[in-house]
Amino acid sequence: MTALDSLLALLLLLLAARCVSARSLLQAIVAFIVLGLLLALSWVRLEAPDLALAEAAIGAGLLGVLLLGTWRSLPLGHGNERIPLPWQGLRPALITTGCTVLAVLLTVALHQHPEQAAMSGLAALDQLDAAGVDQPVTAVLLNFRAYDTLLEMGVLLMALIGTLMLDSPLPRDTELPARTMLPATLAQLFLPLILLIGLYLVWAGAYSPGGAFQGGAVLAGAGVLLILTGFGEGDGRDGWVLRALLAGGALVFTLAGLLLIPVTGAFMAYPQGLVTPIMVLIEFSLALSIALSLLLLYTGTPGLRRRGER
Amino acid sequence: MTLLVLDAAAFMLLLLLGLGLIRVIAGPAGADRILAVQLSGTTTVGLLLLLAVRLEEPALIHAALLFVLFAALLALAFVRRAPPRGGDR
Amino acid sequence: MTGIEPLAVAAAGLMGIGLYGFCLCRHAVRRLLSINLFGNGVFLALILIARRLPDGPDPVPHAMVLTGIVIAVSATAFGLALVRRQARTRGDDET
Amino acid sequence: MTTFLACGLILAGVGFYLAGTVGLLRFPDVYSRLHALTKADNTGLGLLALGVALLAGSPRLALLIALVWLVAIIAASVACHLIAGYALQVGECGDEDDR
Repeated sequence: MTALDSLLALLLLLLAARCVSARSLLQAIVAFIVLGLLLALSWVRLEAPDLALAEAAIGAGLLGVLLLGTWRSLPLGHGNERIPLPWQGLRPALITTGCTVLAVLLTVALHQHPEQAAMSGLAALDQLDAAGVDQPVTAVLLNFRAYDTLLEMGVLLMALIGTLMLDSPLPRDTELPARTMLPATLAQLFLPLILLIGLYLVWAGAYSPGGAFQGGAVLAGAGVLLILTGFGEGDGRDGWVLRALLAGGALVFTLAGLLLIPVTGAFMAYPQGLVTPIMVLIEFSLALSIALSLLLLYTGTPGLRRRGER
Repeated sequence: MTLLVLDAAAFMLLLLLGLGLIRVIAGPAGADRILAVQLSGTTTVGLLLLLAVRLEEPALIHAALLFVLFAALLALAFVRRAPPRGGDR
Repeated sequence: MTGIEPLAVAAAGLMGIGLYGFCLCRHAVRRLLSINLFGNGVFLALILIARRLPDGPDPVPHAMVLTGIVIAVSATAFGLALVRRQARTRGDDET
Repeated sequence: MTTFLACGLILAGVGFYLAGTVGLLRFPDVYSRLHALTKADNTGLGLLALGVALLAGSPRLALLIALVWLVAIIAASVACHLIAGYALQVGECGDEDDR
């Protein structure tokens, strides 16, 4: 397995170097997308299947497509540049030296094994019984890092609001090169499967790898598939239903935390016996909000509609 | 013996993925690059299946399923653009 | 110490290469890619640190990295919207 | 016995991957490289999936693995159809992505 790790590390570094040094922007983006695949494999090797799932949903379903779409919207030749090599001039040489020193120091630091590292994790693991869910990462996210999850949802919404204020949607898709029914058929075949696995991941987050974010990202990927196959598109106007769903995750989370203060005496503590239903409610509303925010971040528009609808 | 075969197969697949990257880098056309990305995607899926059994982690099969479900998205996003020659773009 | 951990080298290298790209690239999308490279290096390093716990991986860094991925994606999407807006504004100026 | 069969299938699958990669690297133009991808690669994944499913031990996981393969075939054929159409439209004008 060490051989596998070494090869993985080598390919990661190779692709990162390619991503930075490629002359054409498209080649840099393609290198970044393949790097995402290898990163997913690294998460697997590091015993973090949660992150592998997140990488699969985000890297393959959203980020790569968004990068390609933005690249397409830029004028010809935009972003093609030649990065100076380390020995071409004083500035690149100095920066290279600095970055190399940083990398070497970090490598050394990562090989140190200080005593009593990661006490927070031990403490969290000890308390796991108090939580309503069995899967460590989701339990940590929902219980001990409840504020963190709430604020993460806030960051997502802030990014969305910022994006909407810029009013720069992805351009409408051009026609496909060949007149073909295949993409539409593909969407009809795959959509139920993607929705199913998305909802399953949210549900399964309680006892196996998965959770609101992974599930939400998969649902957003389903939306991207519908847009790319021409069933839907971004809309310049928004509706109150969409807004309600966007705010829903954070609202339900906060309200559940606030309303139960008289019962439990603490913010974001849930009464015994009701923990699981409340968690499920929170997880699903969070997943919906996350899915819609990611999808709108992709289109760059405040609303969504069917293709051709006014 | 099974573990040895699984490890060897996983290493071979990663090596092949690395070799396929030559096509990603060398091109020559955009279609070649995106084709090579598709191949690395399928290889990654194969690796995930292998590792799912090797590490006894069934969740990796879900990750593999996600990768194949979204595999066509990149190709779709790539071909949906105005042709570079001719036209007003 | 049990020899060199290859993925630790990859984590440090990703951070180094990301920083290099961020310093030397001029185009905004390339800088965004570089920041993402750097971020991925940080995530790898965090997960490597999480493995030091004797009994099973430490869930706290895992949760932090998951949060980090969400924030990286939303920040990148926002950055790409900025790039599109900038390109459009410049295009309007030229015509 | 099952283990031997599974190992054989996995190694055969890797062999098809090898053929696919060699084809991707050695074939002269985009259209023949498409062959390398769709044919060899999906057979490779199929054999590999069969071997892995034998080792998985539970029918649920085996079915899930079969689903992965089925989805992979559909996705790959659609993707290759699209890429072929694109290559045909653009023509093989070399580095058009350096625009």
